[in-house]
Amino acid sequence: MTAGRGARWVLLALLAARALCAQDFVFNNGPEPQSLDPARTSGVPETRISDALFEGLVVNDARTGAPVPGLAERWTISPDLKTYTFTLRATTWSDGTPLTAQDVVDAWLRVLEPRTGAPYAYLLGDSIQGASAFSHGRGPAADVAIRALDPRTFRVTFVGPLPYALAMLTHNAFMVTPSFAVRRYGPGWTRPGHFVGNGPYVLKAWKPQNKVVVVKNPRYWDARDIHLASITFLAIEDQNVAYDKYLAHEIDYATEDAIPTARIDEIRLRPDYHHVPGSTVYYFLFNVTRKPFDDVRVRKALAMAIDRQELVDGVLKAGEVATAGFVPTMGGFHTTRGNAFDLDQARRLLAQAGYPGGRGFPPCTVVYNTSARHRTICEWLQQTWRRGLGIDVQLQNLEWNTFLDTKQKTHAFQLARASWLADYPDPSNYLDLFRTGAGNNDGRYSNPAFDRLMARAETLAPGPVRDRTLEQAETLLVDQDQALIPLFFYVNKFLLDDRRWGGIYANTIDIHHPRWWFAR
Amino acid sequence: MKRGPKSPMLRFLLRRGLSLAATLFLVITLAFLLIRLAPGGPFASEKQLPPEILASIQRRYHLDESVPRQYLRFLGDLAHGDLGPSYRYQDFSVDELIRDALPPSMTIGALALLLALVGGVSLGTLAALRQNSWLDYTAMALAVVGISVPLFVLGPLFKLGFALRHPWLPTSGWIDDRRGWLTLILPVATLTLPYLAGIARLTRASVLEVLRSDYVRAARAKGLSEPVVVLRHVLRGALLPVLSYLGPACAGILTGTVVVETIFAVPGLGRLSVQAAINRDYTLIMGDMIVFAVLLVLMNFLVDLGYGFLDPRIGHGADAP
Amino acid sequence: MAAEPAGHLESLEPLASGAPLLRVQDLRVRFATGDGLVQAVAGVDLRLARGETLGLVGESGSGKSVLSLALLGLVPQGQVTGQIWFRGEELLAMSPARLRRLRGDRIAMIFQDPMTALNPYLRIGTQITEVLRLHQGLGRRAARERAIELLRDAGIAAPERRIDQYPHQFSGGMRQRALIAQGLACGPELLIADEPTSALDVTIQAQILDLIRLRTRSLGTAVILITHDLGVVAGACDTLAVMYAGRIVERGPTGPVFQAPRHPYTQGLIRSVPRLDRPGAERLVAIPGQPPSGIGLPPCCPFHPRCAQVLPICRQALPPEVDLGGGHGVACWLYPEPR
Amino acid sequence: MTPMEALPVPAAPDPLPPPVSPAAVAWRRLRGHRMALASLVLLALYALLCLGAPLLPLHPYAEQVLAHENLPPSFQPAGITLLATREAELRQLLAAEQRPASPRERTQLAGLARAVASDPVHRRIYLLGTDALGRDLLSRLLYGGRISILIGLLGTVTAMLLGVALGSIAGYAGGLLDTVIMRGVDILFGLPYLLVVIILMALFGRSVFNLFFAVALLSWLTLCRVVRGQVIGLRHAEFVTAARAMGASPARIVFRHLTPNTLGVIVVFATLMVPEFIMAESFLSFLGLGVSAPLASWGSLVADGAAVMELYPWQLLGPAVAMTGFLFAMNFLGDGLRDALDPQSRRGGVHGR
Repeated sequence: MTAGRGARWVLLALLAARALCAQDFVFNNGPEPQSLDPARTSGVPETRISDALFEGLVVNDARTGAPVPGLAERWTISPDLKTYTFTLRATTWSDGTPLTAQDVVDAWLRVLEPRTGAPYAYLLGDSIQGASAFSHGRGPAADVAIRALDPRTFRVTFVGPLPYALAMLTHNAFMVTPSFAVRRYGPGWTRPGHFVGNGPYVLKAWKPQNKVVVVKNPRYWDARDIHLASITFLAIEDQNVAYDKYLAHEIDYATEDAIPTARIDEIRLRPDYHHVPGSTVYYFLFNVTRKPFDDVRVRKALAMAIDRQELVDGVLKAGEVATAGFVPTMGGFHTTRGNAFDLDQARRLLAQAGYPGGRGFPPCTVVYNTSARHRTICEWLQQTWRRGLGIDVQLQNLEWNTFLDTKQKTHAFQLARASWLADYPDPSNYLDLFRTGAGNNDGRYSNPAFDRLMARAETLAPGPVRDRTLEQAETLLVDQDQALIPLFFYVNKFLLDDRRWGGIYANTIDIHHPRWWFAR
Repeated sequence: MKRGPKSPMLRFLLRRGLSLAATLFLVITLAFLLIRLAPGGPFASEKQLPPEILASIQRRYHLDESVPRQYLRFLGDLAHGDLGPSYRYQDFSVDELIRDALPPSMTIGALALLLALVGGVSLGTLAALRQNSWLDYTAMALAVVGISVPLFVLGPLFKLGFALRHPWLPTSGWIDDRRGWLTLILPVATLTLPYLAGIARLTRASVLEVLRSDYVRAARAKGLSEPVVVLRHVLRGALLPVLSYLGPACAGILTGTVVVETIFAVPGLGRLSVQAAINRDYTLIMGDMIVFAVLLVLMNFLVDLGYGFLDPRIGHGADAP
Repeated sequence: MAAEPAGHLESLEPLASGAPLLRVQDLRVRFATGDGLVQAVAGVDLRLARGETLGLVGESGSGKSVLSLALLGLVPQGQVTGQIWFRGEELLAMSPARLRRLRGDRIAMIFQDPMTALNPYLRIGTQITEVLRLHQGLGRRAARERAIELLRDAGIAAPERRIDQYPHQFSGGMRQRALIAQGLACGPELLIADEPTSALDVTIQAQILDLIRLRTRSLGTAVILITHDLGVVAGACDTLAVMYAGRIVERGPTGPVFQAPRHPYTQGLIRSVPRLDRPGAERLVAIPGQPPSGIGLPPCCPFHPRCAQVLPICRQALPPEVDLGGGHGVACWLYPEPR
Repeated sequence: MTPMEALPVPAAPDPLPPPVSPAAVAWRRLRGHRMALASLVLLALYALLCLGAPLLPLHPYAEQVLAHENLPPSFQPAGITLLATREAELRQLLAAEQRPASPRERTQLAGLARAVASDPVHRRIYLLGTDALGRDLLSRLLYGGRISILIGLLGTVTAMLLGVALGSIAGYAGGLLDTVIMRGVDILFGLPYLLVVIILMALFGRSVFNLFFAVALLSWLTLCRVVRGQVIGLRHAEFVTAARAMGASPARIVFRHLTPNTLGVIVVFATLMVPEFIMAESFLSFLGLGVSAPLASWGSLVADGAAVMELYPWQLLGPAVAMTGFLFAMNFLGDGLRDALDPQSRRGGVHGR
């Protein structure tokens, strides 16, 4: 953007002004957060803010996202891999109250309490011994296997040898929140006046629909290593508006919500564009109980008529990774091959299913929620199926809430757009979606063999046997039953001027903990 | 002139107030039922909440009760001026959200209306006085463009011209951001143009009409100078149609702010109400709607008062000096 | 709104006795309309002495109103040529500012329809004091006192309370009285009354005409009374001038012209008025045909198509105006110029 | 006083002018209004082009040619423009990185040149350029125009029917019926417009028909109030009393006598409502609630174009100019009609009295 001659000195003055308060990091955090209480939220915008205000036992490393010591200095794991004993750092809350192991116990119990209504209570309920009964209101709090042995030692016992336990503990739900403040102020405890936290930053100001401002927490145990004076999280829903702000140097870091798909050609060429394939999968879900998709041959025909590479290179162009498999490769687990692009086989299958050349194919609708990106992908799919299989699919754009209601409650759809981001890096978090009767099994898929494989995997310790079991389950779900059409893995992308800011690295799980951010 | 027990103005206020209250009540009731017709609910998310958690949240907000009971509870709270908690933004009550969102919208809306009125009337009058001159033609051509270009094209164009290509103005944000009051200029300019255009066209037509009237010729016959004739005699009559245009224009501005607030990231009521509708935040929707309805009714009431002030022939103006 | 700086009108040079207050020489007013060039006023000569009341008579469309507007320079888009001298000063050559200082002060006008000639949105008081403060430099309170006095002179009851009311609270008659009060506020030397009574019912008409005569007599104001009603002329005017198709076809003192109208058009006009003073008078006779539209007037007597005593020459040339003595002039070929 | 002889009666009066209905007078006046005439011609052109789109030799509006994505408007065949843009991009990249073209890049370019020469699809001409999926913007513009104009017209007709009917009834009947209708209007005015549209779209499913129905449902309110005002004004006119005296039924009086009298206002309002509907649809498209893909309307095209205004300005210019032109014409037509149908507005010039 070459500024006009006369305006150049204004631009320089602007940059100089920003340099002066280089310590103040401003960026677009996406839609307005639902709440700053980590126990009661689930969205990405809320997580970014909670990472700055609170700290769990472990936090995500800046480069790899792997769990590293947070509030806990070190920990020991019992031989049966079920009990973890954490030694806490000697530190205090932001208001000076000493922070003890009992605070951790109270925080987790608050998440489990039915009254709190924490969306991720099941993370603790399904993993900690005795927690499930308490979280359903059937058992006492004492049965939950979490103890404060002494003010600086905290022990937790899980239901089994969970391989992803430490990774899970970096999640919002396990953050240590000031239960005493919650008791004193009630839901208003997250307001600037009453706020108490143990994270690297403390809440300074919160204007709904506008911004959340946090400043450095002097009482944070690692305050020396925190280099930013303050961070401002702006609430902007519109991607174009956010991207324009980045172009005009009004924000320093453009997250996923500030990168409009339509302008990807321009963004791709920028030196400050960082991207790495992520672990969020974008797929289309069949409602396997609705005609004509109750016939697996039709499902496979539709899946194999899609040239995913053309979609990724010709339409999306942001570096997404095409995939016919559903679960990303992680640890010992490898993504299944899936039914790749094979137009002849697709046409044969469609003919076998009774619709040679697409003739007689019943009317069918694809449902997607309002967004330019989804619309573009659906339009591309519509043409691919029309040109490849000769079938005419209708598109229906539904407003967000109506879309969720149609998909999750009334199941009044044949094919629906969907995507899934794992809460913690483990294949089971993806595959659990398709177990018979699972809450999020919107496509009503049910295969007893698949359920048996998943049940056995739950009891296995981390290792090759568990990985093979889960791989068999995925191959059954995708290659054999084609309950869904995986298309690509999202690319985690953002814009940041590396010359002026550091501590933000592109990683697969797309988590950038504010603790590590600094100004060069 | 017999002075009635209550002056006509008070009688008019009372009658008007009662009918407004009745309308408002009906609007609230209808909206309360209508919202629940919309599919989906306030707590839907891609990752569905486990049933028992959903149940406990609904209990907390009394959503498990029957609709009539919820309605009575809502009316009870409303009587105390409490619009209830927001289902979506759980740390805020609807009163707080609206109290924060109202000033930006009012600022932009009021400024836009004021500029449109002042600008539109003066442009329209000038165009009428110099009818069929180059000024008249350019003003009217601009006016029709102003009406025909949608806001969400006007906004980005202004942003491109004055904020992106040249860093004179901030692209978006609100007063408390770094460049303060400058953030106000673009949103107000965008929202003003269509209404300035509308008022200019209307003023020109009505001024032309009044210029042809006998009392203007009589005024000139009295030797009054042209500016005095226009300002004292012509404008008062010419402003009446403009006033009737202001009623619907206010409604337009209230919805118009939605686009402007989205494009310039202004934390206003328009954006809040769009998000509320999308999130099915029932209490926030009711709150926004009540505020919008009250604002609309207030503006229409002011327009009626304006009539009384401008045109004495309309009865309720106070007769005796 | 600050009123105009009301400088006292520098006193015009005293009128030499005998010299006419108003002299109009070959006045023409032309309009460009969609259907071509309209000659509303086609060459009018006129003289008006101080205090004289002239009746300007003619059917609608004869150009009498345009003539009156031309005298004040208020013709909107028309093209005005010829000369108008008022107290020896040529109006058409005058600067707009100077002309404006005359209007409302030395020359005033009253309009036909009281319903529309008063600004409905301003109080009566405002519209009268406006003139006083502009031309006589009176202060706010002095102007108000004078306005109340003017309203009382115009025959309006309780003027001190009426002054603050709005036009819609006045009856038709009262509005015309207010207009007269406004017109005569600065004691003008010439008052142009454009059909002041046509919009009123008969009983009020007489009162208004008496009021005009009374007030103008006491101020010594000359009046041009425009009307299509001969009865009004007979009762109120010293002299009259009959206009047809933009020209004066006959003029003279009211008595002689009424007794012995010479021009066939004047005769037709007078015969179409019912006479009460002579029971069993002749049958009323209407003048056939329509007045010409003023477009493309032939260079001849415009009345010839409707004239019963039409002569061949009437169709070829325009009759000049001939003085029959005693100020009684007529422009008709029946009375050619004496050799 | 010498007796006057009776005046002989001259020749028969000139023939009576032929009967001229107010509509004919209005039409003659409208013809005089230059701008209104010009816009009438423009509107006819729009109707011809948009409504006749299927007959025109256009590329199918939904057909995607990914290779041709985001091509600028040109009279040359697409292939040539494609090659030119790719070469320009490569040169820019090489200049930025100061290096000669790599073998892979050279073969890629040569391959593209060969394809352009052989494949007939590259001979297409995109007069208004293409969008992100390589679809011809000209055909999308015309088909989009069809949608927008249809929405504008059908919406206006619905709103007029509702507005005039209820307005006339409320105005003429007065009393309870009037209050009920007017209260109903106030209530609908008060409802949150956006939410009602979402609900209607959700309840009755998503189709263009429902979209304009939703927009129309809330748009007859202003017209209803205006017509009511007019009817109340006319209610005491002599011709109404006369009609009632002849025993005409209330329905006949309202719809045979009163409504034609309000026609002037209604027609003028209609020309103002068409643009409003088109703007309303574009507002919904801006929020993503408008026409569902792959259909497009002017509103959705403009909304998409506005997002990439800097990169591909033609994607905004085409639809914006088309839509603004149409609204321009409608507004001027409205002016012309108002002057033609509004009797009091004298056309200047003072005819001597």
